[in-house]
Amino acid sequence: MAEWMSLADAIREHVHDGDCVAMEGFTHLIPFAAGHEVIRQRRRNLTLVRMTPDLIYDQMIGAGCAARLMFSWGGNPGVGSLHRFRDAVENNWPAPLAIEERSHSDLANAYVAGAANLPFAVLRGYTGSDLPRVNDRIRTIACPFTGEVLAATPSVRPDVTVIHAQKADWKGNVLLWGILGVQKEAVLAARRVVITVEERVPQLHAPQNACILPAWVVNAVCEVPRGATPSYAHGYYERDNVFYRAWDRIARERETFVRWMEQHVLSTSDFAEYLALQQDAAVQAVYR
Amino acid sequence: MAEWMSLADAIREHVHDGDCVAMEGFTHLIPFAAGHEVIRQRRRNLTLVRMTPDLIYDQMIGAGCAARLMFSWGGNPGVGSLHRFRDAVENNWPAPLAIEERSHSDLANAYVAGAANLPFAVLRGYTGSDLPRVNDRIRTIACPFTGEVLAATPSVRPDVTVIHAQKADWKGNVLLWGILGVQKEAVLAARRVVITVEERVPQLHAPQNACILPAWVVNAVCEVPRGATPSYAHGYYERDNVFYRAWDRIARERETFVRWMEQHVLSTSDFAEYLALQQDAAVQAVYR
Amino acid sequence: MSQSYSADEMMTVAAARMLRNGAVCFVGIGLPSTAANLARLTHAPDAVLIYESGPIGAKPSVLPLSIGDGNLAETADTVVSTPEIFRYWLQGGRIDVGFLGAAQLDRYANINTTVVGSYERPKVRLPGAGGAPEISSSAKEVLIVVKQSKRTFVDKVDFVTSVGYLTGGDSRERAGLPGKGPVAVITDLCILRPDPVTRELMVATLHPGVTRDRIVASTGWPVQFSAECEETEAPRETELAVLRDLKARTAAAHGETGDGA
Amino acid sequence: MSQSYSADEMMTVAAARMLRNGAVCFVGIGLPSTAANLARLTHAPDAVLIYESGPIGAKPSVLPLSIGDGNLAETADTVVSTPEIFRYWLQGGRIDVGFLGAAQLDRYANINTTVVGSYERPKVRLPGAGGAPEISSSAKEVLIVVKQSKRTFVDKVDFVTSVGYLTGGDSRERAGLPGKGPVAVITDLCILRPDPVTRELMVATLHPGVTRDRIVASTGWPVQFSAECEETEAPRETELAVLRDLKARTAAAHGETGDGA
Repeated sequence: MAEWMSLADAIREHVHDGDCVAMEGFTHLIPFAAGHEVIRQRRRNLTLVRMTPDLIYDQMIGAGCAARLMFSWGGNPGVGSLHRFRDAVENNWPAPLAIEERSHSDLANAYVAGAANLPFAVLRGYTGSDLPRVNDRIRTIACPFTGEVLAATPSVRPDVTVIHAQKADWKGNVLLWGILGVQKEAVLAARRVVITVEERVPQLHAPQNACILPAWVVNAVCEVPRGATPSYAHGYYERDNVFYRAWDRIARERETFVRWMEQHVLSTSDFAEYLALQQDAAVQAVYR
Repeated sequence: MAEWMSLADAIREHVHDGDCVAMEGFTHLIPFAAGHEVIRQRRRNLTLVRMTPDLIYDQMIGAGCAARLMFSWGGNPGVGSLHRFRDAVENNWPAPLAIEERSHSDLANAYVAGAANLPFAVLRGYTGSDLPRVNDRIRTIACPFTGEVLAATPSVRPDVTVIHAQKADWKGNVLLWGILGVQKEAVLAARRVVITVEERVPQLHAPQNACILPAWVVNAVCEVPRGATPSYAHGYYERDNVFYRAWDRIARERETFVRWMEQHVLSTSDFAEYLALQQDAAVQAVYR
Repeated sequence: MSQSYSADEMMTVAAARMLRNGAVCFVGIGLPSTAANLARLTHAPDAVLIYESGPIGAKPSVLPLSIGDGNLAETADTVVSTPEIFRYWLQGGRIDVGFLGAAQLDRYANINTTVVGSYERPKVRLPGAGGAPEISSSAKEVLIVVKQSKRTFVDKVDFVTSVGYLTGGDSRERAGLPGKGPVAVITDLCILRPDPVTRELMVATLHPGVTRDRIVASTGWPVQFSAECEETEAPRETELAVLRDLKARTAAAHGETGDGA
Repeated sequence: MSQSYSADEMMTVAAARMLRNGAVCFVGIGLPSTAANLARLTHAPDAVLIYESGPIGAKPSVLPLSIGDGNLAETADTVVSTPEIFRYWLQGGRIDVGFLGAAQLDRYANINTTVVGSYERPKVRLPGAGGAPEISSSAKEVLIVVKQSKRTFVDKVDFVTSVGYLTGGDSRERAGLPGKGPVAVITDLCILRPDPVTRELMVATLHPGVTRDRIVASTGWPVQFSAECEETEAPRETELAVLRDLKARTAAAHGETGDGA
C-alpha cells in the first residue's frame, strides 16, 4: 500500500546496492529527481533497465551507479550521443558497464510479459539481425500449432521500478496521461514501486479509462514538483530542449561532467535545491 | 478506410455465409442490432466467437445462423441458462452446434495474440482442468529460459468483427468508453470490421488516452441509436434487465422462441422498427 | 428454532466475514458479489473489488445484475480492458482472494461448471469455465460460495472445470499452481475448510440450527466434521441491516430482487 | 549550377514525395519526421503518422525534437502505450511505410546502428536498435533516409542491426520476413532502389547537379546506375515554402533549428 514519504526516504528504503532498477518514461515523465537521489545516495552495482537510457542513465552511469545496462536505444534524442554511456562502454570509465541489448519491440514485450507474470515474451523480430548473435538471451520458439518459429526473450522483472507521474490522491492512487510509454507495465512487473508526482490532490478526477496505478500496487509515493525536468510533464511544463543540448557539452568530457555532477547533484540536498540552481542566471548562461 | 453505410448494407457486404464472426462486448455495448441484421439476412454456417455468448448468440444460434461456437461462458448473466444454446448442444436444434470451449483468460489472450499478429498465446492456465482433454487446441509450451511449462492456445483471427460503440466522427474514427471488454483486440485481430455507433458527431472530443479505433482500421460504420439494446451504452441508456429476464421465458420453449423471432426480428425491416415494437404496451405487458 | 434471518442471509454474511479489510478481491456475479459488497459496507471498507469485465476498485451502490453493469465502471478507481484484467491483474498475481461458485463440487473442492453427464452428450449443458480456471489457480486464496445439496456436493464431479486440491494431499503444490487454493467453502448450512494434510473438505462450523444429520444428508460423500467443529456466529443486527438495505436498494434499482444467478 | 535549395532540402523533399496520401507511416525522429510532416502538409494530408512513443495520427504543428514531444500527443487521434504500438500496430501489420535512418548501410540496404568496429570492443558505440529491427521486418515497405558518404555507404556493415535484403536475391523472402523491405534509399545526392532480381541498390535518379562520379566517390561499393537513371525532379516552390515555413515554426518553438538528429 502506497506510503507518502520524502524522495530521499523512498530511495533509501526501496533502492539497494545491486538491485535491478527500471526507471521508465518514454521521453515524457522521465524520473530525473529520483535518478539524482540515487546518485546522491551513491548507490552502486545497479543493473539498470530502460528502453531509452537518455540523460538520466547517462548521469547515473557517469556517476558510477551502474554495473550493467539493459536497453534498446541509447542516445540523446534529437541531439546525438550519450557520452558517459559511450565512455563506459568504450573505455570502462568510471567502471566497466556490461550491456544487454535488445530492440524496442523486444523490451516493450518483455515488460508486458513481466507484468503478466510470464517468464518469457514471444515476438516477431530479429530475423536476420546480428543482435541474437551477441545476446544469448534472444532465442527462438516454435508455435505448437503452425510450427512457425518466432523470437523469445526473457521477461523483465525489476527489483524496483521508479516512475514520475502527474498526480496522486491522498491515498496514493496515481494518474498519468499523455505519452504513457511502458510505465504501467514497468510498475506491474516490479517487486517494489516508487513513484514521484507533480502534485498531491484530494481527488484525481480522471476519465473512466485513464491510466491509473492503484495505491495498493505502489510502495512509496513522493511529491516532487517538476521532478521530470529536463524532460516534461504533460499539462505542467515543457521539455527543456536547451538543457538536452547543453548536456552534450557538459557530458562530452569527463572533467566538465564530474564538475557539473559535483556542483549540481552531489552538492545539492534535494531536487528543489537543484532546480533553484538551474534557474541561476550564471548557470543558464553556461547552458545557452 | 471506414465507410458510413446502413447496417443492412454493412452486413450484406462484410458478413458472409461460413465466415468466422466475432461480435464482442462484455455485458456493455453488445451489438444486438447487428446480430438481428445477420438473422434477418439469414446468414448460415457461421463460426461464432465470443467470450460470453449472451442473448445475442442465443438468438443467432436459435435462428440457425451458427455451425460452430467458440466461447468461454455461455449463460444469461444474472438470470440463468441460454436455452437456445443448450437446445443446440443437447438436442442439435435447430442444427448441430460444434463447440470449442476455452476459459475467459485464454480467449482474452487469444484475441490479444490475434491483434498482435502472433499465431498463438501463452498463459498460466488450465493446470488440472479437464478442458484440455476435450479441446485439443489447448496445448503446452516450455519456456526456453526456465523450462517451465505453460499453456498455449491458437490466436483468434475472425474474418469479421462486429462491435457497437458510443460515437464516431464523420471520418469514421470510433470512440468507446466505460467497460471496454475485449473489443479493441477483437477489432484489431479481424480481417474486416463493422462498427455500429450510438451517434455520428463532428468531433469526438476524447481524452488523450481514450479507446479510439481509427477510421483506417474500420471497414463499415453505421449509425444505429440504441443499437446495443437490451444491453447498455454508457452515457446513453441503461441495461434492460426486464428483457434479460423475459428472454428466459421467451427462449425456454422452441415455439415461443420461433414466434418471437418471427414477429420481432424477421418481420421488422430494421432495428428502429424492432425498437418501436418493443415499446408497444402489449409487448411490454408480456415481458413483465 | 425461530430465526430472524434466512439461510441465504447466513451464507452471505459468513462469506462476507471471510474477506479481510484491504484484501484485493476478484468478484464473480451473484452471491460472491453480494458477499464482497457486504464486506465492503461493513468491516472491510478498503477491500478492493475487481470484476472480470474491467472495473478495478468498484464501489457499487447497488448490486450489479451483470458483471459489466455501468455502476461498476462509474464507481471504480479505473476501468481497464478485459485482457488486462486477466493478464496483468489476475495472472500477474495481484489478487488476494478469488470468489467462486460451483454447479458441482467434490471433497477436494474441485469445481464443475461445464456439463452434467458426459462432455460429448451432456445431460445438462452448464455455462462453462468463464474466469474460474485461472482464478482458482492464480488467486492467492479462493473462497467458494455455494448452496449445499447432494446434487451439488458430489462424490465425483462429472468434469473438472477449475481445480481445488486435485486428488488431495500435496497434489496441488506438485502441479505447480501459484495460488494456495480454496481456503473455505461457505454454504447455506455450514462452513467447510480443507484438512491441512489430506486437503479433504471438513465441516468447520455449523450454521445455527443446522444438524450434523442434515449436513450428511446434503453431501454426496461421507463428509467429516473437524474436531473443533462449532457453531457459526449468527448474523449480527448490523450485518443483516446492511445486507437488507443493499438488497432493497438493488431491488428498487433493478425492479426485482437483483440477487443475480 | 546555382541552386535555390540545399542538398538537405532536396533529400527531405524527395523523401516526402515517396509517401502516398493515406499511407500509415511509422516515423522516427529527425529526417524521417521532417519528411513525413512535409508530405502531410503538401500532397498527403491524410497520411497517418505513428510515433513509437504512442501517438497515432499525430499532426504536429512544429517538428518534434524528441520522439515523445507533447505536441505529438496533443495533435494525435489517440495516444496508446508503447507496448501497444509495437504489438498491435507495428507487429500487427498495420504500418504501410516505415521510415528509417542508418549509421552504416550496405548494398542490400542492411542497416547498422549498433557499433563501428567489433561489438565487444567497439571503436564507436552507436545508439543501438531502437524500433528499427521490427520496423524493417514488419512495415509493408521501408524508406531509408540517410546522407551519402563512404563512411556510411559501406561494402560490409560492421553489424547488421536491421535487415534490408540480407544477401540479396530472394534471401529476404526465404527468411520469412513479413514486409517487402526497403523500396528506396533517399540521400542528399540521389535516390537508390533495389534491383528487382538481385536486390542490390541501384541509383535510380540523380539529384540536380550531382554527377555520377560524385556518387561513386561517396559509395563504399562499386555502385551501379539503373538503365533508366534520370534526374530527380528539383524541389518545387510550394514544397520549399512549406518545408521552410515548418522549419521556421520549429526553430521559433524550440529555440534552434530543431532538425533533430
